[in-house]
Amino acid sequence: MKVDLSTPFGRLRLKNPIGTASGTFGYGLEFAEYLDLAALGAISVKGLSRRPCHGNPPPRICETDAGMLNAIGLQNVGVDAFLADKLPELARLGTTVIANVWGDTEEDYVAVVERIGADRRVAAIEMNVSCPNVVKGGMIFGNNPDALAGLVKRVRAATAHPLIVKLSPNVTDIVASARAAVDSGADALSLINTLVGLAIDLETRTPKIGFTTGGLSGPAIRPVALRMVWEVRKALPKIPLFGMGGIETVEHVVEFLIAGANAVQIGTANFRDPSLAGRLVKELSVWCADHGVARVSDLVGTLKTRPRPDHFFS
Amino acid sequence: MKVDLSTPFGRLRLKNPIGTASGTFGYGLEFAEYLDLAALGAISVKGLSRRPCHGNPPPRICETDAGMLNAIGLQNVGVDAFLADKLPELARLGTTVIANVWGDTEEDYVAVVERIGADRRVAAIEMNVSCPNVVKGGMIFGNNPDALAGLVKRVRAATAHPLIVKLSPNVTDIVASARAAVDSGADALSLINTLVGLAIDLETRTPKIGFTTGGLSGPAIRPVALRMVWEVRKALPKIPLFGMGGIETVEHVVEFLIAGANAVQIGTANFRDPSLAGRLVKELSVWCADHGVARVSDLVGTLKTRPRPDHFFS
Amino acid sequence: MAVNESLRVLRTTHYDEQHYSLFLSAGSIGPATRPGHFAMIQAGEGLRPYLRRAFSIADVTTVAGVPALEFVVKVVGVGTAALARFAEGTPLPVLGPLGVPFPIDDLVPTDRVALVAGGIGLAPLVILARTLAARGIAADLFYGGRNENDILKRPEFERFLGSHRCRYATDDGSLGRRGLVTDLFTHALAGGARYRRAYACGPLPMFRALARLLADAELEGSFAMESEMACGFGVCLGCVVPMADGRFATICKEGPCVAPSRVDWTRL
Amino acid sequence: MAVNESLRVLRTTHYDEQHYSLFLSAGSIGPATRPGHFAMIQAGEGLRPYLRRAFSIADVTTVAGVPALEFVVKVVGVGTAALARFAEGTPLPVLGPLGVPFPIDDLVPTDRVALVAGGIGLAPLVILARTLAARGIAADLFYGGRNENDILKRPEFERFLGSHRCRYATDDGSLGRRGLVTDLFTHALAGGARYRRAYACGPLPMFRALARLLADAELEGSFAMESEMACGFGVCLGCVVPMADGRFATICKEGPCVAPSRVDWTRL
Ligand SMILES: Cc1cc2nc3c(=O)[nH]c(=O)nc-3n(C[C@H](O)[C@H](O)[C@H](O)COP(=O)(O)OP(=O)(O)OC[C@H]3O[C@@H](n4cnc5c(N)ncnc54)[C@H](O)[C@@H]3O)c2cc1C
Ligand SMILES: Cc1cc2nc3c(=O)[nH]c(=O)nc-3n(C[C@H](O)[C@H](O)[C@H](O)COP(=O)(O)OP(=O)(O)OC[C@H]3O[C@@H](n4cnc5c(N)ncnc54)[C@H](O)[C@@H]3O)c2cc1C
Ligand SMILES: Cc1cc2nc3c(=O)[nH]c(=O)nc-3n(C[C@H](O)[C@H](O)[C@H](O)COP(=O)(O)O)c2cc1C
Ligand SMILES: Cc1cc2nc3c(=O)[nH]c(=O)nc-3n(C[C@H](O)[C@H](O)[C@H](O)COP(=O)(O)O)c2cc1C
Ligand code: FES
Ligand code: FES
Repeated sequence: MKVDLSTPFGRLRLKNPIGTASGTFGYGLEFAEYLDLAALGAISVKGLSRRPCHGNPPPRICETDAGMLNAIGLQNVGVDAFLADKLPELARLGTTVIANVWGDTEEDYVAVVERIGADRRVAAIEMNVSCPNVVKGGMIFGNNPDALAGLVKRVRAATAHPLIVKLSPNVTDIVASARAAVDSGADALSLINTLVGLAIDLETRTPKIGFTTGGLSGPAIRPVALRMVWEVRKALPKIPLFGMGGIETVEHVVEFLIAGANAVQIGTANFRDPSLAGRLVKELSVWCADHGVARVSDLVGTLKTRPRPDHFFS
Repeated sequence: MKVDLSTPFGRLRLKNPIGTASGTFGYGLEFAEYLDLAALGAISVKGLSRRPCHGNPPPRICETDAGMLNAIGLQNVGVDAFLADKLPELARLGTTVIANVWGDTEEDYVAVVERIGADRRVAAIEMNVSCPNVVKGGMIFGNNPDALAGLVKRVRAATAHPLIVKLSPNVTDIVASARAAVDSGADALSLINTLVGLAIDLETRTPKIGFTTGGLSGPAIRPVALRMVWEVRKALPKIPLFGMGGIETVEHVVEFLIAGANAVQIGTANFRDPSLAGRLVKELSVWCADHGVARVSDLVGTLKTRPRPDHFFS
Repeated sequence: MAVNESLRVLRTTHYDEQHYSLFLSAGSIGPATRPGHFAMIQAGEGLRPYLRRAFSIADVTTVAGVPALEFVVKVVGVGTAALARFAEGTPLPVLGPLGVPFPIDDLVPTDRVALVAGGIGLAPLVILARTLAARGIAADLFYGGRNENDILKRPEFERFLGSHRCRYATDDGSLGRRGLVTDLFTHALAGGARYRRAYACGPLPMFRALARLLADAELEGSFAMESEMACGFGVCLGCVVPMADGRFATICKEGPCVAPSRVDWTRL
Repeated sequence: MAVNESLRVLRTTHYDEQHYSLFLSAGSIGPATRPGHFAMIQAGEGLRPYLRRAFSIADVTTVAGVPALEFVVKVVGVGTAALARFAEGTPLPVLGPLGVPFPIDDLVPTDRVALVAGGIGLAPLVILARTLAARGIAADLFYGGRNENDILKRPEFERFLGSHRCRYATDDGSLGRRGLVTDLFTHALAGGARYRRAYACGPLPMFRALARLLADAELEGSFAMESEMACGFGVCLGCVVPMADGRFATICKEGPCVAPSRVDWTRL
């Protein structure tokens, strides 16, 4: 059975729904020896800032049960070096490139997307809004719907690229964040970013992460990610969604599609196995064939839920 | 070296900081064959309601990576049956009993604590506020600081028992929840309850949990729980805290104490090993002796953090 | 009175890629075990599987003279796969014996009973068959599977009960009669067989059909039921099934062996 | 050019409860390995450990005629404990060879170099010693540990370098001189020894002290450094150390072998 993996994603049409997540895939080129970059649906590169960023002092990572904490501090080569040194080769290889961007201020975000300008070698822009707003006293843009709306409006006005807003899961109401982003001009959403966590070294009584807290990623967070994708899909039936959070197998990919993601991004699992994302593309068409699914997009949002009972007392 | 495990906890003084978490320890008596109930710091019994509650239709649980999802639906024998059939035996065994209570309305909560009245066999009341407020259209009490404050005030007025409010972690700002509870009369806090998650059966395309979503517990959530304990301890240096979330080993216990918990509650791990909580009491004094800690309470809140750097650009 | 103890792997006997018998040292669980009891086994210290898994105690026997618990396991996922791979001597945490066993103490030697097994549901019927035989109680076995490979422990059953009392059914007809085990049972009833009680273990569809058959024939039954379990001793409330009286009952504590008449099959 | 492949466990040799050599089939990593390279090994499919672990390729050798990679491992946690327990034939995912190896191509037979090992830091120096010996380059080994159990692969080192060139130090004096390996090295320098370059691997305190010694003596060094690693090939940016030029450099990609003069030891 011939399976159609092509994935309509707003103005984009991805080769397939298997993407890779920012910060877990470098600038893509580092993976060229382990998989065929052109065979992936999309890659989201390490978060780019207007100037090169040194990131946080070590220790930056530690393993936790079924996951890891990280506080890299968004170290990156900067948008200019990316455009000059990485993008040409990515384009030559036929990679669908998503530029993940961040800043400490609204101006920083705008500056990055303006540098990218109308460059067609960048398929879309993904805003990492899990950054502290240094102007507003370090409040996380993505954890406050108003701050988020303001930021997205500014960036929306500054770019004609498809604009993907990557939501922070550290919120009471993910749907409110989603609506704020979409109402402010986001073309699509990515969810989820990492959950804020802490791990402690008992002998030194210091955090295992130099920054104190870090972002929790990996299989541990998959149920939370899947729940948020489902909630947002219910509230916004048409918005293109990238789902991510602890995806490691083709079954996990299908779980996210059924919950409502149009496509997924593989994150931490790229560290465990740099060839994984490429293999998942093949395994996905096998899974679809085995299950009589002709078009992978037919899976999206097909979760059947039961009515929720009230508490029943005797 | 003789180690003092006794744990001042507001008006209470616990034998030691090892407690067990509501819903994972039944009514305590079920564990009598696996450990000495009197040797535990405290046990929090299954959430009690004014009337017996049947709970949700199955399936109610499923395993996830390093944890599980549950939507039991708060099935319980009701506060009257608990007081009549369970509490006498618990008291006879010398158990420090915490009555975990819940309701669909403020009145329900008040009704439960009024039934408990001044019963001295109950050491404290723990409010589970992760319940939908059926009057306010199912909004979770614990996810809205105002609703939480209103609820806690009502219950505070209805009981003279030490009042512990158990916070929901599914919020943007756990400190705001903590302040709302404490400012409304809570004597202490328990954190965290479960994170809302989803898991899907691919063959049926239905949620693995009949209720659709379930509460995620187990090692997977430990970093999030530890972070929230630390945040609340920083903001409220004096408030007694029960820390919980994925605790399985004595090292995990010490991690929570260092983060700022005065005591901990063992939850899902009781299912893996019903003798665990009792063993942890012994292992904790060994750990303290090995590390020259004379009083376990000296560990509380001793985390040393480094100053957080700003983003450093070149 | 269940025990939480560490038992060593004595032997693992593989029937095919999907089925095996796991023998653990009997510990103090062995002597306390009655037919229908189950145990919760932790398949290693890792995080996958995370929770213990429930298995019927298929028999209390010996391995090279050492008292042993036998479990007959079908590989369906991570836990049952992991349990198949432990080296001899590996200690595994085991909680048991758990649950309400099959009611057999009220049987008398003149009684005749039926044992109905579907697939891996044979497990609790092995120790039951041996116990009944020892007490001189006649039992007919009705045992069905998808194919021949699903039919396990045939020599034991035929030794305990007599081969003339053992009837098999397979979906593909590779062993015994082609069709469902419930067809076998219906046929027997039609042939005039009468039973004091029918003991059964198998998949839900078999239980449903059998519950109806027994109700119609006004026969007593005892079903060893399954459900996903986190604790196995009545505290997580995760393993419930809807009962005829409107309650949800825990399979681990009020079961696993329950009279089908008490279950609300319409809500299950 | 690293390879991501599945290699089989050929043998595990235990030195004591805490130390062992793990031999894996060499795959296509073997021929590409240079002294100082490392590999990322996944210790099983479970969730604990979750990430791969980094290990120096201690040697490329053969086990019963089969080309093999040797890793010398010290048990410090869940991953190093798990790796010790795999049965012969178990396939393990391995990524390698990774990183910048020791600079040795500029050495000439008249050169004399120093190898400084602290504890488990011996690992990358085994293959280095063998390679130098094969190229006829004289090397003195300075090897320290807490006690004699920490001193591994002594026969190999003495065979490659000549026993007269191997000096040992232990904290308890159970082998060689009582004291630190850096004392040995200082002593040698005081005795007039001169080296084209010092190759070292060991714990951070040893690196700190040695970096100072080399700077004072104006000697070149190459340190095989460690850091917690998630990926091993430069994408997670988790393994960085502060450099003298103010940057954070990834140990997995710009290292593990770096000149101590490039590292900012004050911020490390
Ligand atoms: C009282 C009792 C006695 C049992 N006796 C036996 C026995 O003797 N031999 C045997 O092979 N199996 C027996 N089972 C079933 C056994 O517990 C499950 O097959 C096992 O838990 C599956 O674990 P897993 O990790 O391999 O599968 P998972 O990876 O956890 O799940 C794989 C599939 O198995 C299903 N499943 C998971 N847990 C259970 C469960 N507790 N019951 C039924 N289906 C489940 C899941 O829904 C999923 O579809 C018994 C179950 C109970 C409750
Ligand atoms: C390039 C490189 C080469 C290495 N070569 C060897 C070798 O040849 N032999 C050997 O035994 N070890 C080597 N190590 C160290 C080895 O990677 C760690 O001991 C291992 O990752 C610990 O894993 P664990 O699960 O056993 O310990 P964990 O349970 O993960 O942690 C236990 C302790 O080890 C520390 N630790 C964890 N990861 C590392 C790490 N990557 N480096 C240093 N400390 C760590 C933790 O901080 C903790 O204190 C090397 C490390 C690197 C980066
Ligand atoms: C080491 C590391 C670095 C990350 N850096 C970024 C980043 O720069 N920008 C971003 O939007 N997300 C970043 N993330 C978040 C991931 O893209 C992803 O959203 C998250 O890890 C959840 O997916 P996973 O569980 O599959 O890893 C990072 C994650 C990790 C583990
Ligand atoms: C099966 C189950 C039932 C629970 N029931 C309750 C409850 O009735 N009341 C309550 O406050 N918390 C309940 N909890 C939450 C736990 O008390 C605990 O807060 C949570 O599981 C986190 O701890 P853990 O990871 O150690 O399990 C329940 C948890 C589980 C797994
Ligand atoms: S398995 Fe926990 S109550 Fe039955
Ligand atoms: S370990 Fe990932 S960058 Fe070095």
